[in-house]
Amino acid sequence: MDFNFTREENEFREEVINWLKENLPHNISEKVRSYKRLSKEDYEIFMKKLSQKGWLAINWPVEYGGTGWSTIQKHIFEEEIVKANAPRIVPFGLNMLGPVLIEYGSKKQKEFYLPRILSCEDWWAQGYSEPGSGSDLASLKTIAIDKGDHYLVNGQKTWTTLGHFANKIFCLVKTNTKCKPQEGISFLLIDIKSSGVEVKPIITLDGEHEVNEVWFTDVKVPKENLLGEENKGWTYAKYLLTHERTGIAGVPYSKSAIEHLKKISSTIYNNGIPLIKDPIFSSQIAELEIDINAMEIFNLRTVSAASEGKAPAMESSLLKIKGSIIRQKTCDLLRKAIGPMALPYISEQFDEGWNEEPIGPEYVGKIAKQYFINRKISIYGGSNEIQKNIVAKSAFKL
Amino acid sequence: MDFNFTREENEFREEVINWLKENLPHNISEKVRSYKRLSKEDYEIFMKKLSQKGWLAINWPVEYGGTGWSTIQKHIFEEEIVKANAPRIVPFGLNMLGPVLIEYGSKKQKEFYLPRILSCEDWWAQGYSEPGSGSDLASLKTIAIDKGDHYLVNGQKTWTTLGHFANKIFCLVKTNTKCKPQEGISFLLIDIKSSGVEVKPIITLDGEHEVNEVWFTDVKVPKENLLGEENKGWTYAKYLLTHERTGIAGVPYSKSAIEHLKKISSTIYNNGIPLIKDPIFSSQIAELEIDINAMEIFNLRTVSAASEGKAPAMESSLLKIKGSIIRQKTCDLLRKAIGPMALPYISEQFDEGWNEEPIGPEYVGKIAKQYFINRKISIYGGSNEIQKNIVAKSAFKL
Amino acid sequence: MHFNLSEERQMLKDTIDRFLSDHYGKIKNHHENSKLIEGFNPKIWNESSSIGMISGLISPKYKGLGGTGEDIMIIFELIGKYLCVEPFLSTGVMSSTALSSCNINVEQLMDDIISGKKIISFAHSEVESRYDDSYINVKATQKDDFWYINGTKSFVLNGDQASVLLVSARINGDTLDENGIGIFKINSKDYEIRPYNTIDGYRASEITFNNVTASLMCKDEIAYNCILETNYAAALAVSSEAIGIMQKCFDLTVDYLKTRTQFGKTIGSFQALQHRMVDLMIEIEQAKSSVMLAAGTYESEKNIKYRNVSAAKNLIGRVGKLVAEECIQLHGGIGMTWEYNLQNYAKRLIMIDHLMGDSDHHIEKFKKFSKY
Amino acid sequence: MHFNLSEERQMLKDTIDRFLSDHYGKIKNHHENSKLIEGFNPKIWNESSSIGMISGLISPKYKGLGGTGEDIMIIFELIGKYLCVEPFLSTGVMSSTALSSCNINVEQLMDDIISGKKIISFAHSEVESRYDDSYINVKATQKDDFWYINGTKSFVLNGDQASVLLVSARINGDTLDENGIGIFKINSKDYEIRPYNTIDGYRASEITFNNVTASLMCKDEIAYNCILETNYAAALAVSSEAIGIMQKCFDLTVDYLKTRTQFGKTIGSFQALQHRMVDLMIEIEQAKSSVMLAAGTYESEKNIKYRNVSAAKNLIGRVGKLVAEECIQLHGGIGMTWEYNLQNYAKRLIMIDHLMGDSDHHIEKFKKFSKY
Repeated sequence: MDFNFTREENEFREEVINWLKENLPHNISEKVRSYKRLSKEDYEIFMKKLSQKGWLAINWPVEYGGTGWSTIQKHIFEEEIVKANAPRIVPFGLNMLGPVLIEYGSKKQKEFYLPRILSCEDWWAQGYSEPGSGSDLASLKTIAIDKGDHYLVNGQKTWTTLGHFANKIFCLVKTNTKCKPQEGISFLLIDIKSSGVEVKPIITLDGEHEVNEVWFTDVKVPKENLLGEENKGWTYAKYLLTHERTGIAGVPYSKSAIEHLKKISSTIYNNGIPLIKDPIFSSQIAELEIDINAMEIFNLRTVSAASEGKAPAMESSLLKIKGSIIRQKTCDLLRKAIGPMALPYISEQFDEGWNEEPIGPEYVGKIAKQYFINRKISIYGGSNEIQKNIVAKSAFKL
Repeated sequence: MDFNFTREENEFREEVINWLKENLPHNISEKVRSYKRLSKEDYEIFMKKLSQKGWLAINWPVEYGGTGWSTIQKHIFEEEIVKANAPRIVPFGLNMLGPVLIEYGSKKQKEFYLPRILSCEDWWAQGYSEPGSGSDLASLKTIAIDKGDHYLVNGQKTWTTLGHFANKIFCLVKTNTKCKPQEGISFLLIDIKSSGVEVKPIITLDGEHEVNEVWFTDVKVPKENLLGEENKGWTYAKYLLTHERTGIAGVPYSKSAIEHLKKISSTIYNNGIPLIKDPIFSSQIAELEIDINAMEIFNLRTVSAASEGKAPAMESSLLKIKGSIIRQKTCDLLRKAIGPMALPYISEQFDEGWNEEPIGPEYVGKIAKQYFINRKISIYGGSNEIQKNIVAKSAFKL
Repeated sequence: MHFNLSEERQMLKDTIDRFLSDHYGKIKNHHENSKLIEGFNPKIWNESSSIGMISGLISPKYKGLGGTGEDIMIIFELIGKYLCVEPFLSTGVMSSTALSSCNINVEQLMDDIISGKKIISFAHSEVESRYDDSYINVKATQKDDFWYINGTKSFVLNGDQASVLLVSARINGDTLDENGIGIFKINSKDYEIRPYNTIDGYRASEITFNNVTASLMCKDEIAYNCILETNYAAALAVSSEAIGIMQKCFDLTVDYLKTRTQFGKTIGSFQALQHRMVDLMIEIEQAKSSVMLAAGTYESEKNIKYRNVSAAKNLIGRVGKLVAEECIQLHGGIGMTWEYNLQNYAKRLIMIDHLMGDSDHHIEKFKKFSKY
Repeated sequence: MHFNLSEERQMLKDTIDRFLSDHYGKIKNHHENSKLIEGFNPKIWNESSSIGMISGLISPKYKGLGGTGEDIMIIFELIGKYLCVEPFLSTGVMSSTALSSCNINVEQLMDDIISGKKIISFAHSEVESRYDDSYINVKATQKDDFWYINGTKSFVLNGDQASVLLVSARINGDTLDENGIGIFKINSKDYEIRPYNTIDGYRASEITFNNVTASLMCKDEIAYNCILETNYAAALAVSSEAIGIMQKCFDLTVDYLKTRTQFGKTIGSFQALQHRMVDLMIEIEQAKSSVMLAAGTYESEKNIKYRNVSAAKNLIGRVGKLVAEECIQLHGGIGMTWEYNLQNYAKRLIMIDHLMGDSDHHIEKFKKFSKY
């Protein structure tokens, strides 16, 4: 057991910090910091820089353009990009489709798609959930009918994050309806520009547009866009969902949020005493900080076991559950800290170029919004309830 | 809506208080207060006094010797006997069997048994649970075989509270095993002195003997001891379990416990400050007090609706769940309050006549024991999990 | 002791319920309201006056028809049920309470409130005051016979529609002193106003005074007492509102659990979700009971009144958060969308914890008034 | 950064596990131990010395073979797993830490500890001290060249078997002063002792001193630091012990859920119970992680060391309560019985919150050492 980073790891951290200082444009990190709406270009500028440096595909093997980093290195990298207020690395192509393509794609598909992900030429969206199939993914209804050289796709996907920026979407579709649901699913790569595809915004409770519905009406998808074998899509889908993800607990976000919380708690006064000295409020912060510190070790234990080849299937569910609760709790204490300053909702404040005087300190504007939108963390990517079902099944064999 | 007691209700309370002052023997209330072990006689002395006064059977109709009190009066009475440190009124004959007898018993049974309950000649025990059937009561295995003029009973009951004081036990037994479990159950009244009945102590985690196993080996039970009809026992059993019980939330106990907690918290110092002034600890007390105050209203709302004839089936489950959690929480804060003084366990301290110096104030000796033993409140009488199932079924029709 | 409504109150409740149902039943989603420039619908406000919904909040002493804790509870529970955005809180409860606590003749203003003629806002909070009743930096200075107000008030509910402002200002002493406060009336519109929507779809303003003429209503003990009375009346009102909201969140969730199917079953058939719903049910009943206690003892002496309102507001803060978060979670994705009405209820429920003191604030108050 | 045990430590762990399994495997129920007059089995204690279980708690500086945070964690997790009642805490951790913090020559006493020859108790708590490190009313007075101790110490772990006592006593100052404290050694048995079992089946004593001769080990800053070091070492030890206990409670409960049937199914097939087990699993992993952090940084500078131990002890208090209460609840009636071993684990787990500061105490310490 050794809780110190090695010299090499510390040097790596330095390298990341320095690179970010030089390459992450200040106007973009400022937008992230102040919670402004990001344009497609904002994401791409940063990802292209990472790509040039060779740091974009941290979970791919070196031969395909990956970094070959250890899990500790990935952890350090993820921590530093959050600290630096970088835009998040859009995961759909890199961390979701990429590994599936590498494992199951044809040589031709790999040669075509992987470089386009690395170059940011393709922006992928994820077509898994449907209005009628959330937790019960296998019950999906989108259908692809074999028309010889192509499939004819009809149906609807939903919760498609940043789908309005995407030019491609990978979809689970039904290619056989006469068997067990899991056995009739195929994995298709679809061009969003195809005729019959329509992307419609979903506005979330914070008033923002990040997710979408994607409708398919008689969309022709060439057969060569089938990934792997027909009716084997469920295997690929599960591979994608369980593929090792160091970041699942969101520890860097929680750490950065609690630092922010402690900082503002020394400037907000309650009955003449700063909140960080208020016995009740400071104890709530402290308990949360203790939880986060424990979570960080829990996360590192898991990823380092994974890097030694121990399968972390169940642990990643545990990390997802507790990580989401902790992140939500940081948002909760932030909203409590600012008291009535949480009330004003000035939507324009989050547009680029808005420079009126905010109400209260600049940071308060985003806090209530963040609290509300981050309720999603325990819902998306397999809700906490589903994760618990998975754990119960695999851990207790109950 | 009116939150004041009427003049009549206040006068009634005075009457109860005064009666208790004069009739509850001081040595008994002292034993209850200091958590000493009670003898069978201690219970009986008090119950006989109540019986003489006509106050023993508060849930029976007047014609059978009940009080005819309103629910508010019952509430006041229950509150005052707790405040006065009276032994609890042993409920098995009075509140469990009594109402069932009155509703379903034969004229002869009523005439024989009810007066014996009122006079304390009979001490009833409850024979419901079995080792294999806790929550799933209908799966009971104790069997009664028809032998013409009597049943031959074999099997085992468990968790029989104060069974070692009882001379009678009412039991659910199987009289038909070839049908749905619920349809083959009968309700028998059994003399514990019968040959073949054996009562064995169960020691609980606090080291005390309050509950028992009761074993039946070829016990002959006269047919006249069948209550109601053969194979209809499930109906009577359910009637017993759902029969209105004003006391299910245990509010008087919680109120008395929080008063005690507040009192001792002004004498125990933490870092030089009494706990009642400690910001963290006092907030925990306050939240609990708020919960108890709300629970009291919730309880009164329910019992007063019940007295107007509105059926409280689901509400009594809600009261049972929350009432048990709150009572357990009072025990939890009491144990926290006394810190390391919770450690010593001097069993003799709870015997009558022990008069050595206690370690720390006299009241600390019982607190950890109470905390542990009161974990039972959320388990017995239908665990909180079972209560939730009942509510879900009746409230949501899910 | 009994827990039933009197016949008159039951009638008032039924009338208001029908009235709000008629008007709000047509609105599919609460956020349609928040797009209104005024922040509310003046037509509904005027009609609410004629059915006695405003006078129900005001004591017969001022020609109202109610004004007890129980009245506030009944009316605000319905306001919560329909997420009614009209200025019942700012004008009907806060300003009427402030006026009646000033110990001067306020009959004309009360008449104007009851008749729905005037919106009056109580401007007390400042951007840094958090929930402190005595935190006041806005200054009042006297020159000749006139009073002048300087400084900025924040979070003034319905401030942009108000024709009269009641403003707390410091005549002397330090920021947090309970003494040296005055309550002033401002009739003019000679101030800078910055109106905005709140995140839960209501309307508030930041108002800056530069030497604005004002008339003194009361000061010192009376003024501090006026602030306390006003904040506590508002705390009872929003706690009651929360009860209506929580019940609605619960009902929406039960409906959803019954209709949504996954894995071939309604999700309501999953035991883990059922047990959580029962927990919610219990906590909502507890919160309801706590508000009933506060409402039913609202006419008692101040220590009891404040103690019980603080208890209710504390419990509402705790339970409200649980209900909002659990109901969204149990809905899954749909609960996160703007189009589905649950989010409006959930947002209001959470933001009620940001009005008139959050759960932590009121636990301290509860301890204070319980003499811990 | 890595989280594996070194080969030597893994061997030590395996050896101790086998040793305790051999001895404790025969004991069906922990309360059989607590009936022992001595409060523990001297045979096990002596043998534990020969396999290096005591020396594993002590630094090579004193001829021990361990004594790091990691060693304490490994050994005490196993002590928890078997509910081992021998005086590893009182003698192996507390007294050895106290001795090594006195800044004087203590080699002989350390030898006697490592060899299992002597039980030494650290007598610091008093009946009213609760968890305050500096609360000391027992008085030390000097006459000629001798020190005399007067007063009563409470909750002295293994006090009745100890041949040496290390006693904190006040030389001057007020009850709570950090200064003016001395640590004294008492070799005689010239004191009144009242031994008792604790509710979790361990052994402690109340000890009253009437002019008992003592020798001064250290005083003032060194003495206060000695108390802190000792209490923090003990806090790490019992936190680690709690990890072993929680895992055992969890395992017992999983087994029970798999075998107990109701309504024709194992109760483990009920989703509501499954989800609660997952919650426990998560919290146990969190607690484990927190103890690992404390153990892994135990050799850091004091602020970090104390901060992380306080964090662990706080989380252990919170999670321990959850685990104890949930495991009993999920067992139902059987979990309440003396005969079933779960109750012993649950009771010890709860009582660990009463040793060396509860969760509230350590949240304050955490804030202090984190410079909130």
